[in-house]
Amino acid sequence: MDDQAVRLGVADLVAAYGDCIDDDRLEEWPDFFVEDCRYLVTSRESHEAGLRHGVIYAASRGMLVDRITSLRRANIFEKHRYRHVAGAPRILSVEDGVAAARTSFLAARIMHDGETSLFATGRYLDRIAVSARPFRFIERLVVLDSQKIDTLLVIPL
Amino acid sequence: MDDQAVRLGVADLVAAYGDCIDDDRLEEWPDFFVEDCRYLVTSRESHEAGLRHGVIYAASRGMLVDRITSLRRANIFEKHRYRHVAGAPRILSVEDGVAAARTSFLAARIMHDGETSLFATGRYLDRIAVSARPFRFIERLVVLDSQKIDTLLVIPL
Amino acid sequence: MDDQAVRLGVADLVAAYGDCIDDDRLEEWPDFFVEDCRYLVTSRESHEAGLRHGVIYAASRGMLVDRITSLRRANIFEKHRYRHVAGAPRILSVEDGVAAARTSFLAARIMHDGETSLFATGRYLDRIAVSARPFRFIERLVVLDSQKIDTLLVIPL
Amino acid sequence: MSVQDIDVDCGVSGPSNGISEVPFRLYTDPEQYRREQERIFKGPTWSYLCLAAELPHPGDWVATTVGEVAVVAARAPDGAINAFVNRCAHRGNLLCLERKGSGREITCIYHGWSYDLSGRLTGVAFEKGVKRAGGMPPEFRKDEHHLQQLRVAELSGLVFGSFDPRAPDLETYLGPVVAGGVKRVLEGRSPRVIGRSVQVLPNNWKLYFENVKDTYHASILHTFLNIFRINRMSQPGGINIAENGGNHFSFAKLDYAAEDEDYKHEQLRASNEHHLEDRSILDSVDEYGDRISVQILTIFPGMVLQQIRNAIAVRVLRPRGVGKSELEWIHLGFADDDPAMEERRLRQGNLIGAAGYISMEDGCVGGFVQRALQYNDDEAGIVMMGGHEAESQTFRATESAIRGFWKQYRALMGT
Amino acid sequence: MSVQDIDVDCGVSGPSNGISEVPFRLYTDPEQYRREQERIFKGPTWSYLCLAAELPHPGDWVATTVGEVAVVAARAPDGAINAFVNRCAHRGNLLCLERKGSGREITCIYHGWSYDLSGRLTGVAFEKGVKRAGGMPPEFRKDEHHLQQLRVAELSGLVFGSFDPRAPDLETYLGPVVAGGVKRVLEGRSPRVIGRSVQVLPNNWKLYFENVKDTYHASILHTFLNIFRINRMSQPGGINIAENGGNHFSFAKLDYAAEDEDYKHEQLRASNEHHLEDRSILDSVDEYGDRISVQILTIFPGMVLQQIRNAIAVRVLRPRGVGKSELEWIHLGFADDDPAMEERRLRQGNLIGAAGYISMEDGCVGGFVQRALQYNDDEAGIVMMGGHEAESQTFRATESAIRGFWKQYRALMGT
Amino acid sequence: MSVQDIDVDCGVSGPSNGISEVPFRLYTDPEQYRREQERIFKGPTWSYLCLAAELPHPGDWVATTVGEVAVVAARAPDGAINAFVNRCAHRGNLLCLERKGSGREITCIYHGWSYDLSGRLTGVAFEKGVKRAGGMPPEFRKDEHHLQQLRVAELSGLVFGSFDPRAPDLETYLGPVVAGGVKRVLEGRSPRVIGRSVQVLPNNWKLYFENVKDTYHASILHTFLNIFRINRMSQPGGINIAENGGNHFSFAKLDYAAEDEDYKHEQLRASNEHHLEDRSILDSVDEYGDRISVQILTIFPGMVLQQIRNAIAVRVLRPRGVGKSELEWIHLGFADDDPAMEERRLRQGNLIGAAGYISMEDGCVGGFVQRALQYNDDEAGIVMMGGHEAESQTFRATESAIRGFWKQYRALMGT
Ligand code: FES
Ligand code: FES
Ligand code: FES
Ligand SMILES: [Fe+3]
Ligand SMILES: [Fe+3]
Ligand SMILES: [Fe+3]
Repeated sequence: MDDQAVRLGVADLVAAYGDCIDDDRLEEWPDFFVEDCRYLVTSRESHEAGLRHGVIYAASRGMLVDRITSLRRANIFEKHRYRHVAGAPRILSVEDGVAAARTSFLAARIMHDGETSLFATGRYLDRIAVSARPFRFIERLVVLDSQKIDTLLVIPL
Repeated sequence: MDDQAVRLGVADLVAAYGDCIDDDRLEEWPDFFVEDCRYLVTSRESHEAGLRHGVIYAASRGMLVDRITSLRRANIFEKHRYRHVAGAPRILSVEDGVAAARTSFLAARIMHDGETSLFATGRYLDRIAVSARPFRFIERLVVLDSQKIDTLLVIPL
Repeated sequence: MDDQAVRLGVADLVAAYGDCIDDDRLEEWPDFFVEDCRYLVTSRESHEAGLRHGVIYAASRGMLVDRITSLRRANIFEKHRYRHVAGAPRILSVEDGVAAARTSFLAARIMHDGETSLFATGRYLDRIAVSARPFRFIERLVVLDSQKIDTLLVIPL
Repeated sequence: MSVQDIDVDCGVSGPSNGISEVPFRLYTDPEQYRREQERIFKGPTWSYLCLAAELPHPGDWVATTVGEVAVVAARAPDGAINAFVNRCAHRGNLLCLERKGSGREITCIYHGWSYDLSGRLTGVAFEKGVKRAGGMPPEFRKDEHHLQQLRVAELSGLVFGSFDPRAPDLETYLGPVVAGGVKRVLEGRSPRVIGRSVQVLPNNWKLYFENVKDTYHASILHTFLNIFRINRMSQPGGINIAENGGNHFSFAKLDYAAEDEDYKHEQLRASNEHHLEDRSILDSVDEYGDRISVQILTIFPGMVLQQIRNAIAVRVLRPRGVGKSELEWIHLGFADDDPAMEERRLRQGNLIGAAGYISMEDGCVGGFVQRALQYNDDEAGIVMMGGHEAESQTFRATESAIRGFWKQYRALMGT
Repeated sequence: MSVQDIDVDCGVSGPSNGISEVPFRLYTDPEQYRREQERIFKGPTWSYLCLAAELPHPGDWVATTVGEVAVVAARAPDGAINAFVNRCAHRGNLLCLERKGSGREITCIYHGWSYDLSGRLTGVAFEKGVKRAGGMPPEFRKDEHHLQQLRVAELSGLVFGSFDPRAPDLETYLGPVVAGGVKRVLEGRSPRVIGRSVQVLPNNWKLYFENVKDTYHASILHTFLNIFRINRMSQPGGINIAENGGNHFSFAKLDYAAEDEDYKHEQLRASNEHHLEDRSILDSVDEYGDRISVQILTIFPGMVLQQIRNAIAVRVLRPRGVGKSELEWIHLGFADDDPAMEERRLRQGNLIGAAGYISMEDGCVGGFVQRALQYNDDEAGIVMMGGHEAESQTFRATESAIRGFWKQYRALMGT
Repeated sequence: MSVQDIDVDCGVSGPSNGISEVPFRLYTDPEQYRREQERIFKGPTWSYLCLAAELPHPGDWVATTVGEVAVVAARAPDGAINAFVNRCAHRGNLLCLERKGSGREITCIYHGWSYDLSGRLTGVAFEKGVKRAGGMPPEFRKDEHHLQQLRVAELSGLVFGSFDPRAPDLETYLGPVVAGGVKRVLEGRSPRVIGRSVQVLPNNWKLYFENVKDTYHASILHTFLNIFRINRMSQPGGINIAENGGNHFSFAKLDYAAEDEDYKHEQLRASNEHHLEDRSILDSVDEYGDRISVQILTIFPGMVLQQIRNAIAVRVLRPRGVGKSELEWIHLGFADDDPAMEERRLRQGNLIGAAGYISMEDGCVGGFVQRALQYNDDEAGIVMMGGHEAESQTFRATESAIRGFWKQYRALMGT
């Protein structure tokens, strides 16, 4: 697949991912990942210090599915949504059908009563399978700029 | 027009639209729409509930022109500007020269004294005439994530 | 270089510039500029009023290097980082190997304790040398929407 | 202006001359604000809760606030609407976390205490302990821990609540004239919510409520109608103020036919620079057959019922701290609207709300006042247009309705 | 509920019946909050400062807060750990600007005054002036301007500080049972920080600290374990409360083998819709060989030591204004963890923290209470589950540990 | 430090020993802040309003604040500059909504009351009602409702205002020495604004104003000049303090020629790692022919006039709540600047402002102090460098000018 196609495909993937979450189509969210994937949410401070314990750690797509099942069935919280706004993804390398990419993003959080705040900022560090369509995340490392999380984190970022 | 051309053209249209507003070149704003257009600003809550009454409803380019005339001549408010920051537009379909697209965005509001706040977040749901240049909006539905509007909404989003 | 290549190259340059700063790789920052460059940070109000005195004014790459040396060796401040989120750059013109472009952006500021705020919004007005790789800024005018700066400005925008 | 004698810690004393001088500190003093919660919003007044139409079936509930206090309005199995404080009797948790819902009972998420739809405590998890260990002590009685109830009254499909047994019944409270104004707009019709939004106001709640009663500012602050030379014909109208002072409505008539005439001539004057490209936002019909094109009605302390041509809306004003308020716009249509009327209401919707051509200024002007009073509030504003009393008047160059507000305000605040 | 007699300007008086009624205003009154800083956080209590492991070498320091007060904990050349107020004796500048650092001395950025690692003022720039001009007056004595010191005590690698000489020594303060609970988890092991994050809580600090002591809510608010039918087998356990009331731990045992059995059968029931796709977040070992799978321990006023299976964490609760708190999660591993144990702790980490399956609700429920009390706080919550005393109990359908909190709280606040 | 006797509700009592101890609570107490608005900013002091050059023509006005109070400075038809409160006499609306403007009169947007450029009420919409109905009552007199005026005085193109008739005339207030310092920089020249920005300071206003008077911190907090080994030659200089204590200037001389010499040698030392790649930010000329390269002048309570080489600026300090301030930087050039001088001022501009090499630290250090005092403010800072008095001195290792600030502060606050 040529550079241009990878570039556009990754851009589409990153945008579609944000829309999926922001639309509350969370049951579709695990499908953005390959079966044997890793999804982590951590802070820049921990990431740079080599501390591996973040706030969310999924080592399989099953764990992503469980996140959503728990969100829908078990966990109790006030209704809210995010709005992801991301910059242009940068392709850092493409090797053996795997693209490494990074994207700066922010997520605003909108509570059910309309209260809006800047909930999170950070960067996505991605490893993406690009040898076949649809592109899927092999690893998505969400490095938040802040170690602070307001109230709770239940909807994935 | 090929996919790539539509993609780039829509991206340019969305970016130019934001700059037009943020630069206070509001007299040019109606020209981003076809004559027989629709422009609506509403909230996600109303949109999902099927409530058609939003905060701005224009059913013709004339109504867009009137918005700007009123803003310039009639309405009284404190000077302010927006800064639009939008993600990459996603083309959902292209049929019969009409592209359906969606774009996540946020708008910061900067008052004349410099006070800055996160004024609005949401998504643009667009239907765009792409069979001829320049691309123009047939319909631009601005779905705000929040039902709350601070103070007033006079400059279009 | 064809339009498409310039478009992509400028998008890469703008994204890489933001990542360089947000990653605290500030020693690399001056390399985004040609030797005989101009870098200014000012406010929309001053810019539109034709007031030339902004908050940062560099008229050579040496002055950019000095900014970083002073930041690293001389100035005292609380550790913090930015997160740049920029919209799509718009190419306004390409003449004699120089592209004129503009980009809307925001920068969140994240203090070392995680406190996050919307620090700055504005637009980049760029003149970029595109006749050779890597693309470099001949002039980068950072026009902030607000004349207010919280606490201090030491990390470049 | 006479400087007021003010005690920051004990709220604000009354103006020196009755109701036509308003000490600025009434808008800035936190202690005064706290007292208003007790004496006005929890006092002998009626606050809008919801539309009866929002509670069609037993079990339906709506969570709202009376002043700053979270309350729930719910329809019980017997069809009656009840209202009670949205705060669990156990540790004070918020019971209903969404704006609306439905269910046989209301269960607290924290420890599972459950209440029926009249706020009666019906269940306490582990009340008897687990395997006879633990549980509530023997002297504990569920019926001593019901949620605080509000009185509820309904008029023309609007549901009101009151914390205070001393409040007169709703229609007496409104007075016959204002009650009539409500019925004129809503009685015997089936309202449907066609839109809803919230405008955040950077000012004390009173500044907005006064504004709605302020006929003086209409043609001066809102220049849209003049600039575009809309209904310049003389408009007979007037202001009706209830006995208590706090409730009122102002109205104006319009010669709809004359306006259409006028519109036609408008077409010929293409030269005129300030004309509307698309006048459809004004296409309106005499919905009530009485040529009243504008009726703005207020119910103390926080509700507005608006009819502007065919744009019908309930506005709910909610205090949110001494210098902030929220104004909810509930746009109404009716079950018998045909598509043309639906479209008409939507287009006229451009006139009102946070982006309304003739209302947006009211969203910012209160904030301008609030700002001007920051650390500069030891004087008083004057409200003498049209005299010093608060009686109904047939002319609109008056601040009579604002004096009416202060008449009731002072009676309740005891200042 | 009995209405409380409350004086806004003078804090909140005590509940009418001892420790099983809690006036809501205790969570909302700014003056009460200010007093808590003086009487509790600066009073005869012990606050967590850091891990000894964070100060491996002389010169290492960590900046933290005790209540709202900025303090520094540092290891002196003699190896002792000192703590002192992080505020320069000259003009009050914050001395240490980062969370941690190291150096021979601490120098103020503003005018260069320097302090040794016990907070003693050792240098004053230009003390003698420049060329004999200026400088400090002759009567100035550096040793009258040392930084205020805190007492420091260490237990099982946890470092605590106290402003008040009247505080009993740490182990006496904790009491033998709670001290034993700390040692069980940490004594003789070498903890390593494997992760750190901060959860911002939109509520008064007490609401969270009560929540951790609240065994009543566990199975009701946190439904994850029930929904996914995890360890449904009866869990022997109990609550141990220290003499002073403020320190405690609750615990429960688990039949690890039975759970594995259960897990196997789980596989057969693929039909079951609420099963976990990946149960590895639960793979756990009986790390302490006593089958205690959960031990939640609190040290008044702001520390929690948690063992949930193999997820070990210290939680530090920091008040940040009357309606806001910060909860720092310090996730621990140990030097002898093998890769399997490391991975186990990471996966179990999904259970706890701001995104934890069985803890996230605690991040929002306090805010719900806080909101419900806004301008509606003149009543009291009740804490009578399991009686009116604050003694240790073998059952969990009790609020005994919460009463313990109020026992110590009232003793310190003198109400 | 001696603990201060402080009454939160009644502001802060004075330090125990005159002006060389500063109770920390002076920076944190909201009531103290409210009093400062009355006694200092509205008291017998002079506050900077604008440059006379900003009001070239009759009708020109500038909206600003004195303390927190919104005021307007305007040039009347007779050429005189007036100042008055920016708050409508009717209901208190903010009259001027932009930073500057021009017009024959000032009309309130709310109800159209109009004022002339001296703040006199000249028009009341519908004063006589409409068609003889409504309008203001007969006893209403426009001339009883003029806007509160400020006294106005001008010095070297700087315009000042005062609320208090007791304030001495401006030059007496400044004192001959400080007045001379102003004239040295501005008299007989035609200043032009070449840039403007606002730096938001996370601290009480006094912390910044003290900072400007604090010669002690200069070489310690701001290390730029030392690190890059700029003007290391001894700099004769000193501090001049006005009789009242609140106004002052400090200055230092520079051997411009020697610096150029020094610069040349700098070139040879390419090895030196800390050298400037581009020294053009330092290219400066002895603009005033007196070899004074730095003159920092303060006018109590909130103005700074700065000459640093050829970087000339007025700084206006505005309190914005007890823990926040805004600092406006107004960068000046002069009508006779040639292009080289214009460029010089722009390049030297890198030294100052929110991003200034030798000023940025002043933007954060006040916030560090403010933070260190949160809930830890019952002690006092000491200001004894150079003694206990507030007299002018020829050396800079002193806090004399800060003591001067407290001398005037205490005189005005009556503590
Ligand atoms: S707070 Fe509602 S059940 Fe405990
Ligand atoms: S404040 Fe620390 S040395 Fe002056
Ligand atoms: S407030 Fe100014 S005219 Fe009414
Ligand atoms: Fe209005
Ligand atoms: Fe819990
Ligand atoms: Fe300084």
